[in-house]
Amino acid sequence: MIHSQILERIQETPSTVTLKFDWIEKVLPGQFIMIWVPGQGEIPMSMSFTGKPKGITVKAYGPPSRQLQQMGRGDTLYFRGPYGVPFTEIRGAKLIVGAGSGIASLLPLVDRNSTVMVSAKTESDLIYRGKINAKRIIYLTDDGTYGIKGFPDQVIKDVHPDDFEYIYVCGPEAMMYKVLLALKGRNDRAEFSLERSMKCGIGICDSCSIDGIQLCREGPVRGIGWLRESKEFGMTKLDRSGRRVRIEL
Amino acid sequence: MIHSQILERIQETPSTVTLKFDWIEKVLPGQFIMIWVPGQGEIPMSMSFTGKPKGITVKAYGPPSRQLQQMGRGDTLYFRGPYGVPFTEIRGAKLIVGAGSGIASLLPLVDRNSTVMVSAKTESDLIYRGKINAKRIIYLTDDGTYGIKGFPDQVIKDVHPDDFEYIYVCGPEAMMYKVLLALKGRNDRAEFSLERSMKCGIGICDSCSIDGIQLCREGPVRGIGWLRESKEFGMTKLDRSGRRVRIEL
Amino acid sequence: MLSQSVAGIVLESPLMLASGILDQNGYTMKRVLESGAAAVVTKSIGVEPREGYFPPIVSVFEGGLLNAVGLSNPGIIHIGTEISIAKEAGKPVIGSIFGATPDEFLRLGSAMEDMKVSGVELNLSCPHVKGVGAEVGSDPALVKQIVSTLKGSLSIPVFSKLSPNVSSVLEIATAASDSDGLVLINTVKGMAVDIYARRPVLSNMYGGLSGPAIKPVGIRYVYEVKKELDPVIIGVGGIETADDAIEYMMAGASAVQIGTALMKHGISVFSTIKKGVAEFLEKEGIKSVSEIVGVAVQ
Amino acid sequence: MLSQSVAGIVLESPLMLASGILDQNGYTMKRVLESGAAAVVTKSIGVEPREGYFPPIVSVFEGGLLNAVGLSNPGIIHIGTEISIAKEAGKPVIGSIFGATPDEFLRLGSAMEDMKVSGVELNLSCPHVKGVGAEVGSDPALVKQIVSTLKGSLSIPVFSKLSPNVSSVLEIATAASDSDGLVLINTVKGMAVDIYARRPVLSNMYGGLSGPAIKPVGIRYVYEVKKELDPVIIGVGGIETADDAIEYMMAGASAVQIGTALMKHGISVFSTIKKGVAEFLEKEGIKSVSEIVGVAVQ
Ligand SMILES: Cc1cc2nc3c(=O)[nH]c(=O)nc-3n(C[C@H](O)[C@H](O)[C@H](O)COP(=O)(O)OP(=O)(O)OC[C@H]3O[C@@H](n4cnc5c(N)ncnc54)[C@H](O)[C@@H]3O)c2cc1C
Ligand SMILES: Cc1cc2nc3c(=O)[nH]c(=O)nc-3n(C[C@H](O)[C@H](O)[C@H](O)COP(=O)(O)OP(=O)(O)OC[C@H]3O[C@@H](n4cnc5c(N)ncnc54)[C@H](O)[C@@H]3O)c2cc1C
Ligand SMILES: Cc1cc2nc3c(=O)[nH]c(=O)nc-3n(C[C@H](O)[C@H](O)[C@H](O)COP(=O)(O)O)c2cc1C
Ligand SMILES: Cc1cc2nc3c(=O)[nH]c(=O)nc-3n(C[C@H](O)[C@H](O)[C@H](O)COP(=O)(O)O)c2cc1C
Ligand code: FES
Ligand code: FES
Repeated sequence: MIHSQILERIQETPSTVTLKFDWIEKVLPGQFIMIWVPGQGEIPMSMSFTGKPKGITVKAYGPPSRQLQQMGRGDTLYFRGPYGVPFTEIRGAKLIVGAGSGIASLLPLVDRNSTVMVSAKTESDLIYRGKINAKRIIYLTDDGTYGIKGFPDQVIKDVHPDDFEYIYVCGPEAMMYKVLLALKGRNDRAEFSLERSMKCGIGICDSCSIDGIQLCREGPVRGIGWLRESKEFGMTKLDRSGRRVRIEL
Repeated sequence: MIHSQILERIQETPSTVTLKFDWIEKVLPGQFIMIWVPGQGEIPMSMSFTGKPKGITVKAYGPPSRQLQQMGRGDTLYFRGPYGVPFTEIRGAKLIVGAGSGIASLLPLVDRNSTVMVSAKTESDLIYRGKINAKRIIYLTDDGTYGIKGFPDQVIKDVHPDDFEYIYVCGPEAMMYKVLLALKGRNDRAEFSLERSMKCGIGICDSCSIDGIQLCREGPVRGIGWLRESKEFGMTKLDRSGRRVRIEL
Repeated sequence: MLSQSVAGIVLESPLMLASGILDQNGYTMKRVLESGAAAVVTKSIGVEPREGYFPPIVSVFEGGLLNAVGLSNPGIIHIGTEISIAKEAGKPVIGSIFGATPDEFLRLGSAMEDMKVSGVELNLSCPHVKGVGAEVGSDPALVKQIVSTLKGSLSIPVFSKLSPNVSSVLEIATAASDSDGLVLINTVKGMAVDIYARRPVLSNMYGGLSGPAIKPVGIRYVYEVKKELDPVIIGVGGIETADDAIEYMMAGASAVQIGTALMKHGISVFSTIKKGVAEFLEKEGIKSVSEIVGVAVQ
Repeated sequence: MLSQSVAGIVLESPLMLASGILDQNGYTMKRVLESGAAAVVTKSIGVEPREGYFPPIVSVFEGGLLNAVGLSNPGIIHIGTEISIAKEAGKPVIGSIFGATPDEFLRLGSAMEDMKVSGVELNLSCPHVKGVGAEVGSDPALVKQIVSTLKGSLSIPVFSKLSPNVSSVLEIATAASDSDGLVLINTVKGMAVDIYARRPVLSNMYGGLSGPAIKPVGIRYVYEVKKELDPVIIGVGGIETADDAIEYMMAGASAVQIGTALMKHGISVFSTIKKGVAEFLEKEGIKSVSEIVGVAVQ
């Protein structure tokens, strides 16, 4: 297990915190770590800062992520990684679509050639506000408290996705599935960062698998062409016991 | 275990055979291998040929070496290595003193700058006769059946050891001990290849130890200065059970 | 040349996927089969769904892996979906089951038979879940009863997977000798402590060791059981290369299972090993892989 | 900071040489002590001299070593010479002994005491010699009898070295609980087959696994025994680095022994690990190494 002390804690929203720490390892946008909160559990986290220092952005759900939120400067992070296949990085025009804490894994991709769509349930859930250094930023909230009222799949056509060399998407599976449908006709140059329960992170336990591939090894980033062929994406997944359940759209 | 097929078998004397085989590993003069004769045992053998092909020269004693002698072209050799610290190789004038099958480990050192003393009990035990390509070769036999009658320590002064930049010695311990004494006053630029029971070859079992060092790792080649300080060389050794016994001089 | 029949199950090669590794999701099992495995064994299935332990469930160390997944499984009534998907590959699927009593094993075995698996593998050896696994598997009388109950009722082959965490494997192997074959070995009990966090890494504290570290242990069990009792054996534990698979077979295994190697080598390990075994047989002039089974046993 | 007392034996650091590795020749033991080991344990000594098995007695594999030296030893009457030489280093020498009966152990233990060793270690666990070692060590009644016989007669500390090749370590540890300390673990039984020679590599067929491969097994035994019975424990098995030594101590070991690491790292491994442990303690602000003993046990 790698360990590193937290250098800085940034409260992004009431339920979301960024933790910065030193780690010399080279990490690419889209890769993740398995972060161990002793006594609480181990969870996958995308690297939201891949430069120096490194950082993760954590939303509070259950015990491990809630405990992470309690941590601050000087506390020790335990983790292993980096794991996973990164996004394909390009220099040209990018459309970046992040919903909820999904924007965390996309943040390291953002540059002056990027148009970024950030969505959240409500204004207070929008993370990195004012900190994203892009060509254009479009905010959306489900309830309209900030920016456009609506969901990314509903407004994506307005930014003319075909004008972008590459499109990157991360967020809840239902949202990503709908974006996939909205990008009808496009079969390449778009990548999605998927999410499944991840127990091992090393391609052994099968908990993160989709269509026979292990997201921890051959994901979490997958290309749009592959996703169109998927029998499980947007349809079913296995719960923590391995039981197949429907994905709510 | 490495395995390789025997390319050639050369009957050196009635009781000594050279086996040549291919092995890409780089091996230096003085290094040895642990050679496994399935069902018979595993024994240390110096590499008598370190170029291409490699070779060992085996004298028959017990079951493994007797079985090795039965082998010929196409049979498989099983071994591991190379092990041990090699001789220090120099370009200048060398005196090489090999007694019995001790000459085997010295053979790869021989060049046109070498004076070689080869001794054996009797004429028919002299190995590599007519095949050593040196500046000068001096043969000795205990019984005078060929060359000078006598032992290396008795005649070594006649070749003026001080004239040589380096001296290399290998043979029974009693002979080496007497050579050490004969080289009175010389405390460097002479190396001896020692022999102790070798069971593991990897510095674990202590069977090959002398004065705290393991010959399989930090030997079998040792410098004359170190040997002069030795409390065990020429004095005592442990038998196969670990019992300390005197060395017969 | 590579095809091999084990207790009547015809395998295109002796290489199977071990239970618990990439065999929970039907699509994964299907992909593993399509990538060169001759058969898969499902994750061990119990009567009820189990989430298993909270992560950390794995800890990688030099020479292998330590795991305490905790028998997470969807329960016997939900595994059918996955088995059907896996069976689309057209190769044998073996159902692994675990329980506490002969009755439980029988319920599970019968359900598996109904799902048309090619055989059942009794997990008598999981080292880190109380009341099932190794606790069952170290009680010779109970093992004997479980095996004879299943053999009396099922018509598909029954394999018993045994634990290496016992004083005498021969005693347990004898108790399980009514099986159509023995699967040797499950993981070796172990543990890892993080010295900075000052606590065991796995949430379950104890876990099971797998990977190259345990290969000599597996070889020993296969050899010893083959030599003394001569049953049909499926060897498992630390197989990463063709040489490893061949070593197990020479020690007495009719087929082998591969698990942890997928961590380092991915799913392609099956085709790599298959190729390697074929090359070995060719080079050594051996016509059928069945000829090497047990040749090292003296 | 590093000094540690184990059952009354004062050690300058918790690092000892394990029995059977570079401890047959007195000069070697002396050198090991002078190179940084705080104590050495002799090769296990029996009543009569034994040559041990014919080579091959070792086989290296990924993650460790397999050995079947076969308890080669000069017999109790000849080991005195070597112990005297070793003691010139002025540090504790512990005499390891093996036998088949309490009487044999007593004879050996008394002779060791006469040779002024600092303690005796009962080898109840060698996995590859018939009639002694693990065969003795897996019989709780016999273990109890041996330990109490020695405790009743000797005045130096008595350590019992236990086997990991058992179904229940707690049963044996309980039987040995009169000892001044338990040494955990001896090697794990294993085997290697050479696929070209088509036979087991070791002349004894079976051997004992050591090195990094067995570290998780050792950690588990130390932790489990510490947690359940809380005896003084000396940890051994796969220690190669300071982190490994610390891990054993946090799992419950008061001191550790190092063996196979000498193969990869040479005798300097003692000073390297000593330095590493000191650095760890300093960095973590821990005053004495004794403070970390068992801190991970929950
Ligand atoms: C590739 C990938 C990248 C991700 N990146 C991010 C990211 O950047 N930011 C982000 O906010 N989210 C991210 N997530 C989602 C994140 O991993 C989940 O939100 C998180 O796992 C939820 O954990 P939790 O703390 O909410 O606990 P829960 O959802 O309650 O449980 C998850 C884990 O918590 C532990 N646990 C729960 N209850 C207990 C208990 N009672 N005792 C002990 N352990 C317990 C277990 O380890 C369990 O596996 C990512 C997910 C994936 C797959
Ligand atoms: C560094 C080094 C280099 C050497 N180089 C050479 C060299 O180049 N040429 C050379 O001729 N000699 C060399 N020797 C000496 C050689 O190793 C010994 O002569 C050899 O070990 C003697 O073996 P043996 O066959 O005569 O058997 P023995 O002396 O009888 O026994 C030695 C080994 O044989 C086996 N063995 C013996 N009896 C049995 C049995 N009944 N069953 C099973 N196994 C048995 C065991 O493995 C035993 O360890 C070297 C020695 C050393 C230390
Ligand atoms: C993550 C993991 C989960 C496992 N789950 C099971 C299981 O559910 N049932 C079972 O019988 N064996 C299980 N095993 C044991 C393996 O099937 C196999 O016996 C062991 O890992 C040794 O083989 P390997 O070294 O090739 O992995 C599991 C092993 C691992 C690594
Ligand atoms: C070559 C070798 C010989 C051994 N001989 C003995 C022995 O005589 N007595 C004993 O109690 N343990 C013996 N052992 C076991 C070690 O003392 C130790 O318990 C084991 O090797 C695990 O530690 P390690 O991984 O640091 O080597 C031997 C181990 C090896 C590798
Ligand atoms: S998280 Fe276990 S296989 Fe991906
Ligand atoms: S032969 Fe074993 S230590 Fe050298």
